[in-house]
Amino acid sequence: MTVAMPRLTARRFALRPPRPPIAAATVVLGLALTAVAWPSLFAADPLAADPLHVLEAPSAAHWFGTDQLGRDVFDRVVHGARHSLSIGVAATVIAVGAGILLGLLAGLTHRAADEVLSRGFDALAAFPLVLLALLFIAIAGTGTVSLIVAIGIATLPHHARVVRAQTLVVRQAPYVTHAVAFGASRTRLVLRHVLPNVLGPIPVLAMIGLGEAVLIAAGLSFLGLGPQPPSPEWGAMLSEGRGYLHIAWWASVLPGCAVTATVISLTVIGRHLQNRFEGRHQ
Amino acid sequence: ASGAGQPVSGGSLTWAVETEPITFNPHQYAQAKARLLVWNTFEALLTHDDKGGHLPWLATGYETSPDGRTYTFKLRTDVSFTDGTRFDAAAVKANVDQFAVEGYNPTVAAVQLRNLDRVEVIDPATVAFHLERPDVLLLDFLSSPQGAQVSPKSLKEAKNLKAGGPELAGTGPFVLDRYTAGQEVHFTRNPAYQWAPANAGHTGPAYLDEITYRFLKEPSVRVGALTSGQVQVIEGVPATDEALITGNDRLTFARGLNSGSAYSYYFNTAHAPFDDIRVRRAFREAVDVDAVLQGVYRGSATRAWSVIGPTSPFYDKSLEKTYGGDAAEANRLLDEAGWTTRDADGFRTKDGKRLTVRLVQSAPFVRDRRDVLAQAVQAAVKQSAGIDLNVALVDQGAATQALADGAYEVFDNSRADTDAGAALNLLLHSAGAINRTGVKDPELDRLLEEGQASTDQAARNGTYQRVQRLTVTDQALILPLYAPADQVAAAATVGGLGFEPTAGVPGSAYHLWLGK
Amino acid sequence: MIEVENLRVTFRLGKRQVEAVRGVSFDIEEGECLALVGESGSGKSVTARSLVGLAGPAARVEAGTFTVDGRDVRGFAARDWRRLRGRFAGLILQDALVSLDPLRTVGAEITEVLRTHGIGDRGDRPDRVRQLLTDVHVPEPGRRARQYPHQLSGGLRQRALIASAIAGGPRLLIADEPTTALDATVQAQILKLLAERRASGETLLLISHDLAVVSRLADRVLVMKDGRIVESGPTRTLLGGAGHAYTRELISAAGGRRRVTTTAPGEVVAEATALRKVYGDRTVVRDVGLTIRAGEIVGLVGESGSGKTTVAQLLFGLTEPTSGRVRFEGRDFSGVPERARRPIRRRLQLIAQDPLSAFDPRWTVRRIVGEALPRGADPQPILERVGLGADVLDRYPRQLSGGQRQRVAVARAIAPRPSLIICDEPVSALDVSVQAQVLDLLAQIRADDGTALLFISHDLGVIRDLADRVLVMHDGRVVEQGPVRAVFEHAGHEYTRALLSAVPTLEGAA
Amino acid sequence: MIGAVARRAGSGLVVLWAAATAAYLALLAAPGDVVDSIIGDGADSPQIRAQIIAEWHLDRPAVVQYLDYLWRAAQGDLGRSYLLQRPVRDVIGDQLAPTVRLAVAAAVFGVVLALILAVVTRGRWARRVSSTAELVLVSTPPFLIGIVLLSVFSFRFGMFPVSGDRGWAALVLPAVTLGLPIAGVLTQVLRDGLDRALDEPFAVTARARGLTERSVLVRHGLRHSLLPAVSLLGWLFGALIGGSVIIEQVFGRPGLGQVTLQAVSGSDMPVVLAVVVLAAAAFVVVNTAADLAYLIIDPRLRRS
Ligand SMILES: Nc1ncnc2c1ncn2[C@@H]1O[C@H](COP(=O)(O)OP(=O)(O)OP(=O)(O)O)[C@@H](O)[C@H]1O
Ligand SMILES: Nc1ncnc2c1ncn2[C@@H]1O[C@H](COP(=O)(O)OP(=O)(O)OP(=O)(O)O)[C@@H](O)[C@H]1O
Ligand SMILES: [Mg+2]
Ligand SMILES: [Mg+2]
Repeated sequence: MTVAMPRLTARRFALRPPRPPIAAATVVLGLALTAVAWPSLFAADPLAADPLHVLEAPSAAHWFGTDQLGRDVFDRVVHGARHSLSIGVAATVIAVGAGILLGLLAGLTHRAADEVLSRGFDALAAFPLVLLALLFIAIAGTGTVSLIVAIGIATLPHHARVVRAQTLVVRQAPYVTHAVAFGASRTRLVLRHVLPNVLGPIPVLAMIGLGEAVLIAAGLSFLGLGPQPPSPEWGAMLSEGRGYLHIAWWASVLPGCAVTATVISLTVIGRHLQNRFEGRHQ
Repeated sequence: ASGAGQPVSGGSLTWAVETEPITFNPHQYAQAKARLLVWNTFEALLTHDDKGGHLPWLATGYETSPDGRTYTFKLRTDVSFTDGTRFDAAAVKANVDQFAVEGYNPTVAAVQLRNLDRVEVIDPATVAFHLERPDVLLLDFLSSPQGAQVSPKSLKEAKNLKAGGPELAGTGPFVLDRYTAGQEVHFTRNPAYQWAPANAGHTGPAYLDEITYRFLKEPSVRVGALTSGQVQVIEGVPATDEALITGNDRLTFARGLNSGSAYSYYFNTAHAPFDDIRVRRAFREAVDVDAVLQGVYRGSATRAWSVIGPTSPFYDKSLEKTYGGDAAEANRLLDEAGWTTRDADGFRTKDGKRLTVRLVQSAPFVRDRRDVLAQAVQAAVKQSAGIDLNVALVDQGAATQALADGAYEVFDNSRADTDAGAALNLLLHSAGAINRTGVKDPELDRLLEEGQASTDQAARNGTYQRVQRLTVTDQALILPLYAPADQVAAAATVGGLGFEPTAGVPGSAYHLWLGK
Repeated sequence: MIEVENLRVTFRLGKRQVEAVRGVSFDIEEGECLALVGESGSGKSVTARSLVGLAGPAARVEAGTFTVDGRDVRGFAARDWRRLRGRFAGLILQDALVSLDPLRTVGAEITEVLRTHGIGDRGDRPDRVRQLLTDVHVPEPGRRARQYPHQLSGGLRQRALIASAIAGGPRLLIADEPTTALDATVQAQILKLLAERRASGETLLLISHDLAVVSRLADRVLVMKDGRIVESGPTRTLLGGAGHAYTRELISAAGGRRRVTTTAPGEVVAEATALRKVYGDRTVVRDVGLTIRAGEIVGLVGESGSGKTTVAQLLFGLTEPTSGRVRFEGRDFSGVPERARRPIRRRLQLIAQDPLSAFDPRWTVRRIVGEALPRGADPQPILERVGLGADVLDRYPRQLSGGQRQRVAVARAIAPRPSLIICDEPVSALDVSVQAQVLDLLAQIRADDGTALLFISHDLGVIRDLADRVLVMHDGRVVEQGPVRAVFEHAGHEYTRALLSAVPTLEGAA
Repeated sequence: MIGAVARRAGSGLVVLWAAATAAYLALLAAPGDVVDSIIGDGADSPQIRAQIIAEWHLDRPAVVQYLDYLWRAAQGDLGRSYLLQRPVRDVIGDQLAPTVRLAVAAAVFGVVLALILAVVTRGRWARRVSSTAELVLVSTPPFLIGIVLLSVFSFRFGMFPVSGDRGWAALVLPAVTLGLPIAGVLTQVLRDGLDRALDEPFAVTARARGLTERSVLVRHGLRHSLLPAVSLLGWLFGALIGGSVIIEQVFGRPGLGQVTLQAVSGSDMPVVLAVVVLAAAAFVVVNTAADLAYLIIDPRLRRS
């Protein structure tokens, strides 16, 4: 069965980034730093409401304006970075971790096991991602942990497929044959040649996968299936703010832009790394 | 009716409403926002005048026996349901008896019809209600949506009786002929309609040929739909958008305060921490309700001071400004109650347990941005007193579950009953169906029963004022927030917009016309 | 017909500039056959493609004089070029197998030329297509026209490509390596076809890295190296006494040189009996038996798909034979678990066609060679033996040239002092000049160490120069075997004769 | 070709069975009592519980329930919604059409836009602008796009209805919102495919015949670039289904997305299950279609 290419691979087709993605790297680094350091150092409480200053336009006092409860949107976006990124990272870690395990299992074990597993990956990878996540949430209920696991599970098949394919390629690569010529044992083959070469592209994939995860997380929490208010998660902020869109666009559009900027940056960096990896920029 | 001119017949109108009813069966009615839809298709024996009294509707009049235990109604004889069935005493009996069916509507059976003994058909035009003890609220029931008359044929034959819909025939000026879940409900004029109540303003069939109510639960979407001309009327105008509408001379705007109970937070006294009155008081003091209302509603909300809304004749004005908004007092009370330590997030703790109270909101009942209001209160109690108000917006099933399990400390509610007494019975009586405070106070029960039984308006006023002082001041069971109101905005060409007398909710489509 | 003076073609690759052609001057006379030879990357294709304005979008083409068909093309716009293409000059691209659109039928590809240049009308185009295919000796032209490229053999595809190139009736035919990817037998047929075209009056620009190929056809030869013409002249004179060292190298590579210094064969190293391999319902190897003795070089030739690699895999123990037996150094090597093979694994080594994929891309040369040596041994002496300096030690395979890579592969193979090295087309991917060096190296190693080699190739010339004995495979069977000289001079089997007659030899060489 | 279809149909059935079973197992794994879910906010008494258990056959062994479920699913009977108390088939049947309409409109819009963009933006600057736009589209949450479009074209200019599924005008904004990210991805893939194809020797050959660049693009390149695009059909389908959940929410449209969302948040497992099985069925169909499309586009895959 030919199975359609999942979305991550789709993105991969994209053109090389127009410029060395320094800007993208800066954004991501900035976000990561902000997520880790800024909230505790500088920013005020993202939950601090000020009923006397609701829905105020961006100004020097409130860079991104205030929302319907008079909370500072900038503070919330900054804190949201922590929420959204950690959801994305956690989900990606689950997906990549389990993907590696299952992919190696399929790629290295018996034919029959491979057949069963990879049919499963194929089917799941082509199955609507959001639906998969929704199914999990339906079973496990809403909430941050559930959201993370749902996204992890939904994006896992893709990683597993990539790892499996890579494993098969490496396993059959002539250099593995050559290692056989030196009497290498199976374990040695796997540890010295297969594993390192399979895992090589994983960080790149994870980077692109992270963007994907952040995007889905925003979507699901927009639907109310993620962190609950008042948690400053970007998707949830967008969802809350959209009721005020026509009088206070900043409350929803700016968190949305944060999502977009993050995903773009992650994607650009991911692609850049990928190009590097594939040797286009030797 | 500024730009609408004289009433004209014909035309079709689209009205965007906030809430999609969970049922179209009037007997199952539970959402005040659905009231305007009920009266399009269904009618009751009585209706309200604008002073809290009752006017005949499908009944031509009634008599009360001297012991107050029998009400005898004379019925109109010229009325028929839209499925052709005649309206008569047997129909009335069939409607009331329906509540006796197991699982049909246990709440009404247990509350409104608590004192009903039986319904007697005296002749086709006369029906008598025999009560076990005097109960003035019977009249309120018979003028409420739950007392509306459904064709007995529908009651027998409808496959989805509890959900209602086109299957259920009424006597009203419109016929519900199409319902698309999640989208809209459509009504067409009942051409045979001739029995409007005396205060309706006109007689005969409705002006409009047809009317569509679209369910647009996003306030901004409703406003957008109105300003871009896609609908002619909207209700539930968010405070943030009022200026937009009043500033537009092609649009009109009106507000009506609802009757019934105020929108309040009821404290669950069944377990900690609200079993301690100091914590209840502290919570109330921690919220600057005026500031919160100002922020969320831009000053367009009327602050409530009592469990009863300010439009009710029972309202106790003396409660105003007697509590609330004193953060220092809140902190003092909490210290006194032993919540002296704080955790890393700044919340108060006692014996290592955080001062957390849970509010579970059921999504279908959230209106007027009460979810946002909850967040504002949440922020306020956190900031001023270190109380962790945990707000969960869940579906109806999960909310019911949480309430059944007692997994809540705060319960939010407002009821648009026309007689506030009916609301208080449900909310505060120890046998009340939605007594979520867990209060079981014989004195309170006695007062409520007294108010229900008495036909003397002045005596009732006194009784209910004592109820209010007992619950609001003495026991601090309640944090009243605001008096629910309905806002209606419409294109200037729409005439006849108004609010239902007493209830204060938007009226049915019978009065509406579309000017040229 | 064409006059070019001081042609320069520069490619812009990001910020880098690649000078592919650095000042080339030549002209092509009506009716002649001009050959352009030189090693890979010397700029032959770029020069040829510039003649029809197809050097590529990233290319900057400059020239002192550049006239095609009497017109100065330096200021040509896209549509001027289009008028030349197909009509004045037909181009046969280097890669015959992928130069036809795989998604369209052969007929459609040829018709496209006719339609583009408005030759004939709708109705008679199918006939014209049939005629063109007949001209290039495609049997059953009607049926072939409706087929897709993948349904045709390499030879037929190349013919179809030529048919599409001549469809517009061009006066000049540019053939860029028209025989490279083809089997020797097919090569000969295509060269014959080109000779026919030339005889019918077309002017021919022939490009090849193989002097033997061009020597049969060309009137004049231009030798390119590094984007420059290093030597030019009539074929005969040039082959007779080339002035430039590079040309001499090319000639000697093409002419061949016997490297065998026969050593007395020792004891049997490896032995295969009645090998049979079946994949699914296809029998790929049938009843192959072979014996390799110490110090012997055994050649294995045969056309593509004849089962050479499969035999190598069976010997190497990568796959188990369906039936038959392999013994190595007196022990059973087939039908035993890998664990039993492991102790003697190092005595049997492998050199494959594509050295790049034979190295773990994350390993440096030091580590690659180190793996083959006893723990802690210095890799440098062994690299010296294959002619590599210490400077490559810390490079990754990707950072080496093709020749260097193959040397590393050889170094890795000889490091554990094996008794047998299986070489599967070890020089096919290399330039002629580099090929010769690697072959010399292998011959030297046999002479020094007495290592036996099983040398697989489809190139009979190479086998002739290197091997002691040769086995000829056809369709999974060994159809002929014996000492090289005997087989080459008195081929018994008709298939072997076909193979031999197709081998291009340098004609006119002194 | 018929054999290929038959084989696909066979493996399709297996996928369907697997999806149905997986979903069923998921249902069993779900925490919470089924009876509670069914009762929802209705009256709760032992009699009612017993009645529900009898009505839903909850008293039989799991295996029997599973087989019964499969048997009924095979007949198209997907059970009753706990929440809506209606047959799932009706619930889904009502909502299928709007979603299909939306998905088809979005797919058509996305694909056509992608084709146009890929073919038109060949120049250096056009390409740069377009690929930046694609990156932004692909990386922007669809609901943000939807909200912005809504506020501009519906609120501000009143060009399209704000919400709901009334007529074609109401389809425009949702379809555009759903189609834009799809167009983003497809354009990238198509353009990349075109670039690759136009770099291939056969494209050079075609140019050497005197073809215009446009003819090379249309006659040779486009078809090649469709191959990677076809392999995205399954993804496209997933994006449409997944996207419609969000888009329907943003635009207040009825449809499967809303049904799914409601079912998910209300733990209405029969509906969730049915949606999963339905999606699996659609998935099988889409992939079969993709395989057939491959065969049509690429003769190399046809067995002679
Ligand atoms: N489109 C291009 N962009 C950049 N560099 C190119 C391009 N085409 C060719 N080159 C470079 O130009 C040089 C000459 O290439 P050319 O294809 O003419 O070599 P050749 O002599 O035909 O070699 P071969 O025998 O391998 O075909 C090479 O270094 C090659 O990398
Ligand atoms: N693993 C395999 N499964 C099925 N068929 C195979 C396999 N390996 C090889 N074959 C088939 O066996 C035949 C012989 O292949 P082999 O690689 O031995 O040929 P070869 O003589 O080395 O050809 P070439 O010169 O092209 O390398 C081919 O037709 C090939 O398709
Ligand atoms: Mg070349
Ligand atoms: Mg081979």
